[in-house]
Amino acid sequence: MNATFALWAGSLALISALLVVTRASVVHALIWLLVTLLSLSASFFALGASFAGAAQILIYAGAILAVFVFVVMTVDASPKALEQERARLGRAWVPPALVAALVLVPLFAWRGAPGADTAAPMGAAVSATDLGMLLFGPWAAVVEIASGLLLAALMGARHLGRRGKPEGRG
Amino acid sequence: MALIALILLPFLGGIFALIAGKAEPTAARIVAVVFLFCGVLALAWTYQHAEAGRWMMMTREPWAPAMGMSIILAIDGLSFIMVALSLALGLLTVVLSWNATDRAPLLHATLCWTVAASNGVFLAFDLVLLAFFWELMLVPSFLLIAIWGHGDREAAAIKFLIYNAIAGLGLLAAVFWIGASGPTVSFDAFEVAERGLPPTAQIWLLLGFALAFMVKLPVPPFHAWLPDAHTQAPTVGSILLAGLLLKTGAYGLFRFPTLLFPQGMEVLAPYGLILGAFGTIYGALVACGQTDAKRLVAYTSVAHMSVVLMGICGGVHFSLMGAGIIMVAHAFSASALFLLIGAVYDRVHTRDLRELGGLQRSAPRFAAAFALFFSATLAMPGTANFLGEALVITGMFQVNWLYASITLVSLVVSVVYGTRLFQRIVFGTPRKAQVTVDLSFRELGPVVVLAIGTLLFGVLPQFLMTGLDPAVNSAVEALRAATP
Amino acid sequence: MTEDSFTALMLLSTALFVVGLFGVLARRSILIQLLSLEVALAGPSLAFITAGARHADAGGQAMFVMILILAAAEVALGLALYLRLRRTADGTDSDSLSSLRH
Amino acid sequence: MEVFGLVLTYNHLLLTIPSIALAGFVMLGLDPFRLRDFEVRALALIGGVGPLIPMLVFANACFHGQCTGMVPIFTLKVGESTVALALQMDPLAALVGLTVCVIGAAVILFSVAYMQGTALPDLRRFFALMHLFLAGMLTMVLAGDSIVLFLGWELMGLCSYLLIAYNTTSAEAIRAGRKAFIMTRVADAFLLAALLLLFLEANSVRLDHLIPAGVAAQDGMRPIIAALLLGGAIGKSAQVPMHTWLPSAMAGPTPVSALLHSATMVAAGAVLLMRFSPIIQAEPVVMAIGAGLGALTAIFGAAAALFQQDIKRLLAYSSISQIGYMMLAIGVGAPEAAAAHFVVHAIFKSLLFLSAGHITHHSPRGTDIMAMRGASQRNPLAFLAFSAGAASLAGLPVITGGWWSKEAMLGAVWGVEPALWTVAVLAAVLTAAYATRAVLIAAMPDPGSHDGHADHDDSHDTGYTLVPLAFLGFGALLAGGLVEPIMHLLGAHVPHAPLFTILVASIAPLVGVAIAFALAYVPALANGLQRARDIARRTRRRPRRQDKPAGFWVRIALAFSRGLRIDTLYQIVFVWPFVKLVRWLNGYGRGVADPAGNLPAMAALRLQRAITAPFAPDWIDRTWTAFGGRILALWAALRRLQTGRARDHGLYMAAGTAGLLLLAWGLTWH
Repeated sequence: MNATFALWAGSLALISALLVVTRASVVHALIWLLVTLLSLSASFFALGASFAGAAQILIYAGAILAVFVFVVMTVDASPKALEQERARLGRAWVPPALVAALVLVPLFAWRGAPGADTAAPMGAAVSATDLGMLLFGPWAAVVEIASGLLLAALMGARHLGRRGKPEGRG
Repeated sequence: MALIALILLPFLGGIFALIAGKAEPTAARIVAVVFLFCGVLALAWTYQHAEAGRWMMMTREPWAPAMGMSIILAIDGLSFIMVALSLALGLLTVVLSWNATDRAPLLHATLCWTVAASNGVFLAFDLVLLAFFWELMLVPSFLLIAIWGHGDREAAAIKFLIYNAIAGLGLLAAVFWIGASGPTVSFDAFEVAERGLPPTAQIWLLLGFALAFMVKLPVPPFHAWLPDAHTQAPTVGSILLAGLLLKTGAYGLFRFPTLLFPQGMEVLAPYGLILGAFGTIYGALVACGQTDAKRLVAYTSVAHMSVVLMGICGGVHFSLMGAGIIMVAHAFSASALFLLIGAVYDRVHTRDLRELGGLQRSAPRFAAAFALFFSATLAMPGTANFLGEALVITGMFQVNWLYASITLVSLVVSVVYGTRLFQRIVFGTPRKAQVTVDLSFRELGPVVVLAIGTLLFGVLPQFLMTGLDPAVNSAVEALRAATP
Repeated sequence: MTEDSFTALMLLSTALFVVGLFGVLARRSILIQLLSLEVALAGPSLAFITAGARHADAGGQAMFVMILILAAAEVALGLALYLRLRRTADGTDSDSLSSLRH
Repeated sequence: MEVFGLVLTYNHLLLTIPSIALAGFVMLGLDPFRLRDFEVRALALIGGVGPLIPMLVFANACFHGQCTGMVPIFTLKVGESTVALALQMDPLAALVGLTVCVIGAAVILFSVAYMQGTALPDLRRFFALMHLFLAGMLTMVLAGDSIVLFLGWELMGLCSYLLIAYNTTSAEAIRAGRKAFIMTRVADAFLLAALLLLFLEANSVRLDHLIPAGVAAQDGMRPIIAALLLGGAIGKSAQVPMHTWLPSAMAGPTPVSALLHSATMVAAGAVLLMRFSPIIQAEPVVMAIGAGLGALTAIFGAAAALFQQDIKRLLAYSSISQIGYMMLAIGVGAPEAAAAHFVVHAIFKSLLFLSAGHITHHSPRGTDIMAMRGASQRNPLAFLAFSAGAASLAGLPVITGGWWSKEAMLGAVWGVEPALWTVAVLAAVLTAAYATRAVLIAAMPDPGSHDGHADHDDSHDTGYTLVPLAFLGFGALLAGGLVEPIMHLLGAHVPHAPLFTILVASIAPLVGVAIAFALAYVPALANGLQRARDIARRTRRRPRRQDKPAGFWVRIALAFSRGLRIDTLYQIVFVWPFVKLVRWLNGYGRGVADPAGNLPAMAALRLQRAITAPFAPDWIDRTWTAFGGRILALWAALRRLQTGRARDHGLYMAAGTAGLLLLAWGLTWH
């Protein structure tokens, strides 16, 4: 339980996240995302959420990013394409930045609202057992729905990825 | 009940004519004639069973007691003459339009409804009922002009409606004020007359009543609807307008101001005289310059009805009697002139005095009829018109010499417009339009009836005078009692 | 865990989310938008974990698991769509896919 | 005998006198009777001569002192007053009525031949109107109450209009008829006012009540009534200043003129004044005005007649002048003398018209005075008749009727006002001059005549024409014997005028004859007349144009031949302003037609504007309108937001989220 470490690791995640969204090359962005996810998992471990940290590394950094890597391999990485991507990045980032800042303002500022939690922080670690008891106890329905979601995603991905004439307009 | 029948019979006649006309178009006219004739029989029954006293007959039926409304109908000599006139003119117009082809059943029904509504005005003594019939009367007339008229008929019909509907508001407002003014809500004219109204209120109420009546009369400057309405209306419409609608205004002025507002009448009568004197000369002068024959006759109507106004506002026995006689006489002579001009129009499709002419050579009967009614228009002795004018002038001599001399001047001017109308149509050679077909039998019948009426009442007016006498007397007495 | 560090972590998670959001909005390359989406999802995960740690509650981690599942499903569908779209349109430019306008 | 509550007596037969003529009118006037030419003429004769028979019976009784008096016919009740219609037969009615009947019969007898060759409908119309006219005059003469009197009076006005405009294709005739009708209508208005005022005084319409009531009227009513009566008479009798209609009225057929001028319409004014003479005589000022106007008319008419170029206009001015004499006599208080002159004048004037009409019938010159030339050869009988009439008109001493009646009048005038007498004698000189002038022209040989022409004209010398001419001719000469009986009958004692005046009055016509000869045969005068005639003919269409300065004599002749242009004066003073007024009221030029009728519409418009003006920039409406107008632009702008790009839509969603968050955050503020 080391909040300071968690903070540092989180800061690293934030910096690398900034790099993710500003890189021209997809490969670079992917690498920086990996950094983000890993530093986040470190942050999780520091916060005592070891199951989450582990899951972050295994599933996110491992499984999900692996899928990304497969796709990224098909991307055109020629200098010309990079140049185009850079040119696109250079323009029209102001409105999104403004909107993002606008979202940030209330989220940052909004503290101490009526009824806000004033209890003292405990900072206890949560074991995987507790998590398992919760997930397969009261949250069982949620887990079932989540599994349905995954199934739907699977079938959708299968359907979309199928070769053949695209349906609908295009 | 006979009085209700007098209103209901023509009304039902109209409805049944319409129904019959759906099945067989030619049946409508027969139905209309039968119902109107039944109305005449009801009138005769009324005459037979007349009671002695001020009113020949009176009917009171509850209608809406909570709102103080009831059906009060009364008939005296004046109303009797007016109702007789309306039934006669109704029959006459139906006969005239016997062979009409354009929506004939509706035409005959409309004629019947005009008669019914004006009968209602002539008989009603419940003020709400009066206002109801007063407004109702506009509808069939509006239809007559708007459907069967010539030229710019919609505009003329709407002008007619606007003038008279706005004027009717004055009547309506005054009626409701009267109804609300008493201890209990009551619109009974007799009750109101007996109760008496406050003198100041009488003036304003009389203004409201007089507005409605004077627009219908019409007196300048409220007359602008009449020439247009007459010009665009079909012949039967013109006859009913001149013979009936104008008379409802005169009847109203004759009857109600002295009955309900004698003190107000006392105050306002001098202004009425001024207005009448102005209208007499003005109508005659404008008539002198007309080129459309119907417009010319319409303006002569304005002049003659202004004389009626003078007679009524004069408030002496002679002038009131004269006004009553002019009402009848003018109904005959103006109707006849409209009939004749309409007949000319049917033949040559123009009423322009600059284009007509030479009737005397090609259609002598036409010319003779024109001569008779032209002389009636300019108050030739021997016609009822003269009697009326002479009595009004006599009364004016009692009231104020100035008005008498103005009426005399109007007699002179009447020759100017009368000869203009007459010689432009009858004399000379036709400039454009030659009438070659003389009056047909169907046209001649009404003309002869009207001629007999004009001459008979001109020579033997006793019937009229006896009939008018009670109304005239009570008006004179009411005014006398109101004089401080 | 102090109050300050908790607040700082929460702000951090917010910032992560907003950075991801910015990436989604600012970038035109579909793949990078998908990556930015992952970043944006990381923000809430951190917030849930932090809050779970603060209250010693397993719900935070449970929500993280849910976000994980959501991210997995989203990536699967997103990439499949990307591949599919690349057959008919320019995969590097999401702006070229504007047929919704018509 | 009682019919319809009406007790009929023998005296009700008085009704038959006008009724016969009226029946003639009805029979001829109503179309349904199909009549042939012969039947029309027969009916015309019956209707024209018929009234004479009962009239003779009643008049005969009256002349023998057994006048019928008032015959009430029926009564009307007007409120408290009773209106009793009646006829009466008194000496005046008998005298005038008989004259009217005789002249009417003679004229219609003459017309039956004169109107030969007229189309049947026109013939019927002519005789119908003549009958109505006759009936009107008889009604007026026999009237026993003011209503019947006015009925007859007005009927004459109407008939004169229709008869003068008998030739309905002639614009001139129509104009003349209308003029006559309008001007006499003015007189009618005066008379009507007088009668109604009398009615109010007497509370009765019976003349035997009216006249005493009028005489007894107080409060200054009597002068007004008398003046109104005089005004009515002046208008109807075409006296100065209301004489202009009569010369124009010559556009009618000759028999119409004969009837109109001699015994009926024009003389009706004089008859009216005779009838109401008690009221007039009670007012010296009105009398004096009447006498003055009469004298003025007499001399003016005579002077104008002397220079007329048209025989009918000459006779018209002669009528004006002669009635002026009657007015003069009435004005000096001798209505009996006026009545005598009325009878004599009726005879010779109808004779003059009929014979002149006979002579100039079918003449290519129309009724120009020169058309009379050669009459003595062509129509010797008619010429003789004309001469007899002219002699009577001139008042040749002793042998003519005109002299006797004129003498009676002049004698009465002398006794009242010698100045008026002088004027009257001068007028008599002029009268004789113009009468003689006409005869002299008729006696001249016709330069344009040739054989056969005369024969053609002689074909009209049938009994129909000659009987009336001969009868009237003898009458004109012998009527002098009637003067004294007439005056006795009417109850006047004949004044004995001084011998001096009789002598002067006898010499005056002779002087006039001499003047006429001078005018015809003294070259200077004759040439002047000829010159004036030429100018008048040349400038008839445009009377203002005077091409050459002419001598004094020519100018006088010209001025009088045009009636001193009083007509033009009236045109300027009365007609044009009236026409201008009517045109203005009817919106000729720039104006608005029927200005008073537009008042309510204008007022309504003004009111509407006044009420709506404050709301005229309707801001609410404008806002909505502007909003409506902006919607398109807004829509275009919003439409541009719809790019269809996921990025942009995500942006909007994010912005919305930010907004919502900001809102939620803001709501937490206190």
